[in-house]
Amino acid sequence: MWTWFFQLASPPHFYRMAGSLVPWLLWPALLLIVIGSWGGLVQAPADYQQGDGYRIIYVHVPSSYLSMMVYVTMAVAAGIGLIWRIKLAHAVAASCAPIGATFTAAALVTGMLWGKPMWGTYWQWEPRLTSELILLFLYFGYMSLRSAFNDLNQSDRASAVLALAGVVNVPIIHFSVLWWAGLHQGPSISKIDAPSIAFDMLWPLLVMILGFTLFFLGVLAMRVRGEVLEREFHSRWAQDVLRGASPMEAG
Amino acid sequence: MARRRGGGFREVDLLTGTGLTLWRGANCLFDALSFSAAPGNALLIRGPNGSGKTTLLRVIAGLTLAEEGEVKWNGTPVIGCDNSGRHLMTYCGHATALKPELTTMENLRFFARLSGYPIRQIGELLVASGLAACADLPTRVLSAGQKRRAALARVFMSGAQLWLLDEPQTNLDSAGRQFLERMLQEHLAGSGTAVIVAHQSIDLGAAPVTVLQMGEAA
Amino acid sequence: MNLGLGNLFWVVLQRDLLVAMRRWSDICNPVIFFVLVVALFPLALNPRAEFLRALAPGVLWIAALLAALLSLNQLFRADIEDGTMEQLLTLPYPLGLVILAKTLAHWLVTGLPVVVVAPLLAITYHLPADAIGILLLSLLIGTPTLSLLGSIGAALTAGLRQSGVLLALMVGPLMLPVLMLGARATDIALSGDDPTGPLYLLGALLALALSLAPPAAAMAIRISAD
Amino acid sequence: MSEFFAMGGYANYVWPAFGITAIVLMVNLLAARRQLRQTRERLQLRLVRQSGKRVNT
Repeated sequence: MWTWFFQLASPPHFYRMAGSLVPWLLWPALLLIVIGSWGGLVQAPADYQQGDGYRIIYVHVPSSYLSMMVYVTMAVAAGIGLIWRIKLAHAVAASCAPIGATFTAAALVTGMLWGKPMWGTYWQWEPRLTSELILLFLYFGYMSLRSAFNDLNQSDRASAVLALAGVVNVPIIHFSVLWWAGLHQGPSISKIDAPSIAFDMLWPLLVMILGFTLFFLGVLAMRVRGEVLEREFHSRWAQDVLRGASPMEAG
Repeated sequence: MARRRGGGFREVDLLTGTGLTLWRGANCLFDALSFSAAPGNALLIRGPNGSGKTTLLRVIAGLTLAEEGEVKWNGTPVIGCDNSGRHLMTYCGHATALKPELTTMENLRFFARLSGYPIRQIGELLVASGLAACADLPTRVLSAGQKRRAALARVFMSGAQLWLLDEPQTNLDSAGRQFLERMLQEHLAGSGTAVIVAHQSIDLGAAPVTVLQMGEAA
Repeated sequence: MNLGLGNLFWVVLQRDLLVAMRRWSDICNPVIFFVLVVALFPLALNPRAEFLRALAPGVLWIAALLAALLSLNQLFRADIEDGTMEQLLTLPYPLGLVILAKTLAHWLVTGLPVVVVAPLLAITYHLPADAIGILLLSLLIGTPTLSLLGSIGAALTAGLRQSGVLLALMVGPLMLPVLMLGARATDIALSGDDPTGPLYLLGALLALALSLAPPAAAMAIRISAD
Repeated sequence: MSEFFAMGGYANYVWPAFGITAIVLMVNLLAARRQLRQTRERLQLRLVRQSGKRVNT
């Protein structure tokens, strides 16, 4: 178990493995997203209250799920990097941020598009959208802190502290937003993930979530390769890769 | 010179650095660097600008993390206390750690409290370092050399066994340099250890000196 | 150790307060800024009493948050620049305690004046007396939390040249729960209901920040001073 | 078929939502590829510039 772990965490091994893994993640992701979209747009019946408008959840829910999941992944990776001083973990954290930010933006926009027919307005200060908005700011703060440092090592460690502070705050923000919104009795999106949702409606959603997750992992693997290369620049294997003299170069 | 508290240090106190490696971006500052300094010895770090002298000193002080390797004092971390409660190490960098708003006396009193130096003796120390006239002036108005002297007085107050000095002669006049050298000689004679980054020559009396040459000869 | 931990805390606190006393502008600027922001709203919006009264909790809390954000930039900057931080970092004492002492000193100098002035400004917003009491209480519990959260951000950006906006961008979202709870507690009191719920939650956040923020800021300052 | 595209009157919301998500997916993919390629090119350039200096094994 541990030898496997250390082998995985060794940068040259990871670089090679991630390279060969990318197509195995991205093609199934594409397939699942296509199937899920077909299921969501064509197969699933219209909702008796919201008509066809509810179909937006097939892109909104996976995006919003990824926006949270990526932030937690980022914070866990950052924590590992900070405590055990593993460069690969820092590379993962650095790669997560731009991906997570784009999915947060997607969740916001699709949420607004869902809100217009439901509430008659694009924006409601309801807990989900508000939480997503704050999450977007957390990503922005993380990314601008990263770019403020000249030294990559310092940037890694400083942003890791911020990611950890952020992840401790995410549940606090979430619950205080819920509490705050409860006072105003605003409308909520949460009705649609009630457990009574019909199977015809549910399976495309699950397929989409799986597809989005694989997509995230694939894109993450691509980004981490670049970040690892940068952090390992002064090692022999990285320079061999850069010279094109290494059999590691797969894709 | 003001009297140092307590006696000499133990004979076995040994500073060691092993396998220190540090990269700054694409530049290798040092690679698998090792050294040791015995009590009563001075380690002089020399080398051209940008060869990592200051960084090495900061690594020894624990201010900068080396990517590999470690610095130990008798096998324990360098930041700590000895049996009698004195701090093991004191660091004196380019910055003097003086608050411009406070007087020289107030500045030194703060560090005296932190290291347990008797407050009553600060006056004596100010006389020895030639700062008696500045005691009640805010350090804002002090000259660079006077600030350096105050920083050196702080080093003395720490009572630490290991002194890490980064170009301590900067801005000092000849009297200031004599103060520094006297202080160092006394420290080394009492089995203290000093690691000094120095460009100019420095008279350490009879103390054995090891030179650590950094960077390729330019 | 020559120095007990309580003594260490006291020595650092005393020195920081002494330095602050010699720099009056550092003490005055945040509170003047606070008053200015609060004064802007009636001028820009509408000075009708009932309108201002409804606005008061939010405006006063936002102004307090902005004043805190503005002043935080200076929390560790001078210490990093003049080398004091190097000395504090090489001491064999728990750094979190030193950071806590410095943060407390900073709050006493910048946060407490804001809390003290807030009731006076609340009067100009025609807030009733019992709501002012709750406002005062919520600020008293909430602004230290803001300072503690801010100390993490200030520690992270202390070594950077220009960090004002960056600091606000990083720390602002983390401060939102305090803002929501504090403003809402006052709001609830204004409408005649019982605000103890949000006040307890504010207290819980303060306790959490007290225990987690100093070590995080200590970690951050080590990185910044590197 | 046109009934499908009409989305029961919600076409103005459903299709933009799917379209924007598709764009986000594409942008992620392209940005990741670009980042990897650019990093490689930049590092290769750095390698050429400092060739002759020692390498950490």
